[in-house]
Amino acid sequence: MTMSAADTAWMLVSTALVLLMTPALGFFYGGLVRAKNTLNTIMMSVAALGFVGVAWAVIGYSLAFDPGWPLVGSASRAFLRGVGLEAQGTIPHLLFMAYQATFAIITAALVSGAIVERMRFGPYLAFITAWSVVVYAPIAHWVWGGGWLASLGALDFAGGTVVHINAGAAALVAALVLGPRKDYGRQAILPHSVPFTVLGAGLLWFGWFGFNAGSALGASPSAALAFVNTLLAPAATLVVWTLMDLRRTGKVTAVGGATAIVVGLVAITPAAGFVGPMSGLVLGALAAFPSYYALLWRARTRLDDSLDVVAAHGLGGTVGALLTGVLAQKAWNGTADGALFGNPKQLAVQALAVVASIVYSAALTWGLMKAIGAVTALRAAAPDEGLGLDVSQHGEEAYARGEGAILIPADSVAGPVGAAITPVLQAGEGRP
Amino acid sequence: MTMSAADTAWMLVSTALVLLMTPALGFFYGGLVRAKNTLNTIMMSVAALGFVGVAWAVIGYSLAFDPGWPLVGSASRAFLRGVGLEAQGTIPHLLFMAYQATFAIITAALVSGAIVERMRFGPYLAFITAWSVVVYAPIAHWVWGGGWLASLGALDFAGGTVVHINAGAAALVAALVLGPRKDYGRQAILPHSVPFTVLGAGLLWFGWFGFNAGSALGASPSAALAFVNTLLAPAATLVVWTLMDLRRTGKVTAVGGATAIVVGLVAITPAAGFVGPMSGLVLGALAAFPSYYALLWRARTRLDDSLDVVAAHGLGGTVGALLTGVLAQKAWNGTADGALFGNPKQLAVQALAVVASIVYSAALTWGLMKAIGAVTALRAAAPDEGLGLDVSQHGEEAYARGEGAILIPADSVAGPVGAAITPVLQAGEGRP
Amino acid sequence: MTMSAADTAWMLVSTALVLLMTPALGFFYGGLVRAKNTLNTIMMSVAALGFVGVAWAVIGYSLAFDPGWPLVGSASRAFLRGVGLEAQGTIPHLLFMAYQATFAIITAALVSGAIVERMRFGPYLAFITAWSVVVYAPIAHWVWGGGWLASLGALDFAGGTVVHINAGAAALVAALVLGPRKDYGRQAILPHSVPFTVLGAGLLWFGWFGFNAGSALGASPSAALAFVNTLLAPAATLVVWTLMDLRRTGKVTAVGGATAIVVGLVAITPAAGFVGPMSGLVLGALAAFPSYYALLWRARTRLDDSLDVVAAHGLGGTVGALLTGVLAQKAWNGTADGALFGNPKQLAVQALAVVASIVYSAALTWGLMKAIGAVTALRAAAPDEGLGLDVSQHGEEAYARGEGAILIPADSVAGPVGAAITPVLQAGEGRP
Amino acid sequence: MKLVVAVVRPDKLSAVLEALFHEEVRGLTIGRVQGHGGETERVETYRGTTVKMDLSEKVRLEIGVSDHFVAPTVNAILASARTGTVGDGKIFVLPVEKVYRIRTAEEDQDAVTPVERAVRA
Amino acid sequence: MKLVVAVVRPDKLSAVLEALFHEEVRGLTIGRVQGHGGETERVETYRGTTVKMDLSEKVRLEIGVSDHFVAPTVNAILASARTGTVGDGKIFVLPVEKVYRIRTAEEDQDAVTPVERAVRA
Amino acid sequence: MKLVVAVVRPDKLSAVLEALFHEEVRGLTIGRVQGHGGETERVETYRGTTVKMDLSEKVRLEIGVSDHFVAPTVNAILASARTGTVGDGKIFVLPVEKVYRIRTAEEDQDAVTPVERAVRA
Ligand SMILES: Nc1ncnc2c1ncn2[C@@H]1O[C@H](COP(=O)(O)OP(=O)(O)O)[C@@H](O)[C@H]1O
Ligand SMILES: Nc1ncnc2c1ncn2[C@@H]1O[C@H](COP(=O)(O)OP(=O)(O)O)[C@@H](O)[C@H]1O
Ligand SMILES: Nc1ncnc2c1ncn2[C@@H]1O[C@H](COP(=O)(O)OP(=O)(O)O)[C@@H](O)[C@H]1O
Repeated sequence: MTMSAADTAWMLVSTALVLLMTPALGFFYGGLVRAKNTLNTIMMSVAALGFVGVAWAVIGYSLAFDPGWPLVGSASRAFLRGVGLEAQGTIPHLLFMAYQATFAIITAALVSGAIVERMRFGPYLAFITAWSVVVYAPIAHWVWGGGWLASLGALDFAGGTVVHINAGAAALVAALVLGPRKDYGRQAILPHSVPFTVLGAGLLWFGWFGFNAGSALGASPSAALAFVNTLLAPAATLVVWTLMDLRRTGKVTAVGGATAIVVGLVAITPAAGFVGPMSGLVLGALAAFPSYYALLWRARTRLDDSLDVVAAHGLGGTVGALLTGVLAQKAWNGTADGALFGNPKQLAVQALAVVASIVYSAALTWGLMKAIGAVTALRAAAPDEGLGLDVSQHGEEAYARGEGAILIPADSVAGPVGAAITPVLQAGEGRP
Repeated sequence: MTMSAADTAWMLVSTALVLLMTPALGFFYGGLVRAKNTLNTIMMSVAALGFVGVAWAVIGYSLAFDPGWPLVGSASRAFLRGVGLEAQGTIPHLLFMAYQATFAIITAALVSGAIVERMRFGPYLAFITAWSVVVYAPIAHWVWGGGWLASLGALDFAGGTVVHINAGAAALVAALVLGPRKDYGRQAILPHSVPFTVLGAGLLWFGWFGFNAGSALGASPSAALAFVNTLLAPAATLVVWTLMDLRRTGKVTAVGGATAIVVGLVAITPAAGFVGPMSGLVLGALAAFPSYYALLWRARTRLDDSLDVVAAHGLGGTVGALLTGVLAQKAWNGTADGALFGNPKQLAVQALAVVASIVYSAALTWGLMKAIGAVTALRAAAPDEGLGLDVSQHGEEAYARGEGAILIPADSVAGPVGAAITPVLQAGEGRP
Repeated sequence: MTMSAADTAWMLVSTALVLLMTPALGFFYGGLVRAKNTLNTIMMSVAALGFVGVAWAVIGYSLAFDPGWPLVGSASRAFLRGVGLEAQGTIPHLLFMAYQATFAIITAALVSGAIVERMRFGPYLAFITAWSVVVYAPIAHWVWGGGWLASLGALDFAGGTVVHINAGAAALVAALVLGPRKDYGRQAILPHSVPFTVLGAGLLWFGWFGFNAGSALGASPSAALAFVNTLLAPAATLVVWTLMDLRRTGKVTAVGGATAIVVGLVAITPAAGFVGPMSGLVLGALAAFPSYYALLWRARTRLDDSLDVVAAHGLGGTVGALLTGVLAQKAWNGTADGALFGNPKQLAVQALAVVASIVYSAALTWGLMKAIGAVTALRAAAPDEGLGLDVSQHGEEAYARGEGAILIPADSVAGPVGAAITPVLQAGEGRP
Repeated sequence: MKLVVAVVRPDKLSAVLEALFHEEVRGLTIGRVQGHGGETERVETYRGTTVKMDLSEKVRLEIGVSDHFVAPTVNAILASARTGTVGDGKIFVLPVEKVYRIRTAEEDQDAVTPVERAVRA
Repeated sequence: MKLVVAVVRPDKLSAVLEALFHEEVRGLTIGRVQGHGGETERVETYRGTTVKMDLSEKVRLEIGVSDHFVAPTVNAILASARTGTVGDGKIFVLPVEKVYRIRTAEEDQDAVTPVERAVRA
Repeated sequence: MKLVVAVVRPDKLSAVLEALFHEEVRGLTIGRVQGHGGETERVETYRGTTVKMDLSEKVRLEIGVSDHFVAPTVNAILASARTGTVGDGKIFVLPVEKVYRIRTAEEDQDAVTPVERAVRA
């Protein structure tokens, strides 16, 4: 294929949009924790931009998108060898690599929601970096890199299995390995800034247009279809969720609204370019139910998946992946029909993709966590957890007031440069 | 016309940008209310994304954009029947529908600024949903759907009448029907987070490029013109507003600056693709005056249009719509000249469009509010208003600290699933 | 060249993205100051959108981009005379003007970081407006407007010298002329909202894709290259910075992470379209070191460059500009090689461009500050500084709670309009 | 000298301040607090977590007054802070041994007498 | 009448409240404060600025009680707020001269007796 | 035992803390409050709404001390918190009947004697 400037334009934008989703996720998550853990939670997402970003260029991309074998790519494109400005599809190959990088980044960041308010930051960095290479990259290869699920015809438009189910399974295991927060179930742990959570949800929705419609890899009608579904499905989820809230408690929670948006977005992700808009609307509406009740149920258990990655992403992604196998319509996607349109086999393939992703992700996440935990403590010490991870892990407060803060005078500036410049600076001190 | 990938790329982006404006508006508004009403105010915008979004797909789009009659479209495109990936202009029809959906959503959300801090959330949801269908859709039809104002040659590039005047008129009526907040005029009601308001204004400006330049429906020179005016007009408004603040009180308020940006954006909206850039600059500068003084005047009345939707959007939109009739220039837009360029009739048409929109919007909004008020109370009870709508309507606090919050232990997990999973979870609790 | 719709689409988006960077900068900076100076700091950025935006249309653009002389353009395009919808390159000329406007705006806003918490707002407005005309526009002309540095072959893809080094030099001088804050070095001055700073950094990164990849002026492979470098370089900086934090104190600061992102973005700016992706990664990693230590060193001096514009932008830009002269690769950019690829002369040209920009910017900034200071006091009075500039300069609080706020009753509404409307309003007061 | 400590509703604060200023009480200090009394508790829900909020927002006033000023001060508060529904708050009168004005190091009586407008900075 | 003022750890507040309610203490007022005692100080770094944080978050309770209620109140706090590590806080018992209930203008003893559920709004 | 309650300017807090630590005062509790005294009021404007702000930010210190410590404590505050312009604040000395250290249930004198570094957690 030849390069298309229009497709390039759209993919430049899409990549930027998906990149924005990671700080947005930081705010979505950051608003849900207590003030004393705000920065730690936000930095869990932001750090992925650095560590997973670099790991992707170094090796992840090659493992995911080099043809390699059915189970994994090869190292032949490590350090972006041979990834240049030549066309990959209709866009520069490097741009395709960058677009995929943003997916690897946010998937790793998603997992953090299960382990907030208690994990040490160093081990966390090691975990997500390794995870993006040994868990994310292979699953991405299976579905999008020409791997075995692609050969079977599994449909995953923008990452229901690769991103959301994968992150949900990893979150479940990570939360179990780490154990619950010490206050969990004993004390009320409330979101310290719901506006940040809503801000995050708003920016996530915005970015998700790049995520889903960008997955068409061009400014095509298929992108438009994915886009419209990304508008309608979460709208429907939000409506249904709101009505369920009204019915159950008479009160429509904002945290619920923000959650509903994310659940709707997650659910439509695998289906976005494969189903018609009315199917998208229905899919969004249906996706509200399992996640709504899963959230309620989870809070009564000892499973401290703190920010409900399993209920929102794991379950939402599963519902979306399966409904893709039901509602897909060749008339819209030119590729495959779902069960409702005469092709029940598709649903079976979808189910297989779901199960395979869960098993692989859960197993390797368990191994990784245990491996890192064998080297160093995964959890912050109990008093550090009590004090809050912002102070204990980052040496900062999110909202410092400076009262009672006593400046530690640094040693006077040493060396000839300091000596030379200090008088100048002091001379400048006078009022103008 | 044939499909254009470049136009599709730009319209995908524009639609995403306009969608972002609605949460942005939530923050613009949310910062201006008291902390105890933050979530309610933000959710008034966010809910529109769900309810109006779904209503638009179900029926609103059909009423607005089906050819139908001069006063309204028909139901023939209800449930998006026949709205597919075929070209509408140079972009997929579905994408056009989605772009228009984001306009319907934000227009409904705009109205909420007049009724914050006192309206019950259930009736509010009913109101905006119905309003988007019976008020917004017909007016959109008049101007953009081939209705009677379009036939008369009324110029409204991106929604001066359809969006802003319409929202302003509805806001005025809604505020009058609902009555003022109980503290209004008695106690100082101050914005609890001006940074949120400025954040909202910044994101609104960003999104407004999609709103105005996207209204060219393609990546054309006309889009570029609209874009440039959307940059210059609010810049000029901001400068004039700042200087007026400096002259009047010696202090340049941030709330004023954020307001000025919005006023400039509103005023240039109908003119964006019709006037030259220097006219845009002048239009923005002129638009500052009426809104500036209207804000001052309004606060002394008993009209509790709480966040000044009338002064900012109603008046700003009117000024913009009329000045479009003055400053439009065929040399720039290829369509029509304004009064200043030898075509005074255009000004008359513009005035007619303004009046018609106001009358229709005001009348139907009044009817809708009264109808809903006949079924259920529109206002929160006085103690609920005192407590704040976040707690009373949403059962949440925006900034909870958790002190004195006592966990209500949920009944132990019932049923076989709970029983089976609980031991597993407890086993996982140990430190790694 | 002929107009390209695809390039137009990308440049519309890029311009919007760069515009968003200015409010984003307001939040990045605003989070770093004390609560009592939040609005002042944010408004220092926001005001640039108005004042510099208008100045650019009036005269700045003409001085920068009219061919004119080697040192400056001419006034022939003042008030955008002759700037229309004709193609400039492959996009409408007006759009090119708008894109460049957003650069002028943010560069002026960048300087404010050095003078926060103490400068009076009126003189500040005068300063940035004049500065954008007499400092920014000429330097932009040198490099991008066909001026003498362009003739020498200096490479500056998106503004390492024009934007960052320029802003850094001006910041240094402005901070010296103004003198340190009265509490500086005596009391701990802590960031009041680190989440705002991280939010700003996230939005800056997002917008920076427009800044760097937009500087290709089209949706070309060159844009893709610039984009990818804008992803990889800050990722590498973030990783290195994090590891340095871990090594030095064992704690990874969020303020540091946000700073690292900005430093990486600054450093890659001049190089973005000139170096290969692995060079970009290395450049980002290297850029961490000088800025990291400069920040530590600066805080021990009496130089109150409050938000470290010099260390982040001045130094980061210098490192980037010089490394562009080392790492540029004709194989990637089709233009010029750097020292590492056999062209050491490029490094010398780069160094000259750096020095020239610093000297010119520093000298004229000094002159401007002194000139304004001769007319009116630059600094807020000491008690006003103590009270906070939000209240003293803007008459507002960022986070007002309304306790103890006593409404000043405005004079009753005067004139016939007021008299006529008041009864109506009072009638509407009853509950529905 | 006495210290009058009052806990009142936040939305009554303006009225209380006005009443106090009317009684020539010129110095006082307030703080935001949360109170528990007979008020109905609120229930809030955050995803699956349901909590009972036992505390309501209140404002605490602290007013140092000379002995003969105690009665007017207390009465002003009683009159202006009352709504008649549960949760109006309490007043405590505490004995004080000594009062100092930091600016002048004046003691007791003098320390709480308002300053002349003339000497203000 | 006495005023019991206690400074406790924020994460012990729930336990303290529960213990107090158990002792039939029905009225109290709390505020967020910061304390300095024997706690280890924290070091924080913001770019080049390093600071020592000498104050830790605490909660201050203020409980007006009749004389015979002092002992149970103090004991309830002592028992529920203790962790045994430095920083647990202090209790001060202050004399009170007069107490008023704002809602009814009742004084002293009556002013701190809990209201009947029936009269609530 | 006495309770010294001082209201000071926020920007003097560091100086006050330093002065107190210098006097070997090792335990104290502070809170953010707002005060009204002779300070000039501020006017703020939010769109059409103009308000007068009657309250200024202050910090309230609460220091439980043995009787012989009262004078040094008060003097330290007087010396370190003074600027000489209106608004410097007040000090109140209140009688205390009983003090407890929660960690050990020690009473009175013992309760306010600083702990040995050795026993700290
Ligand atoms: N014994 C007490 N000690 C301290 N504060 C109290 C006490 N009783 C009540 N309060 C404060 O007064 C507020 C209202 O008290 P409550 O008993 O509910 O109302 P009322 O006085 O109208 O019966 C409480 O929220 C609390 O802040
Ligand atoms: N003399 C005092 N006056 C007022 N508050 C005090 C005093 N001493 C301690 N406190 C408060 O008690 C808290 C814990 O005190 P500290 O002496 O560290 O613990 P402990 O009582 O366990 O030895 C401090 O943070 C402070 O808030
Ligand atoms: N009678 C009082 N009771 C309680 N607090 C007071 C009293 N008088 C003053 N204050 C506190 O002291 C602060 C400064 O008081 P003010 O009288 O203005 O200053 P000065 O003591 O310098 O004359 C006030 O803001 C208030 O917080």
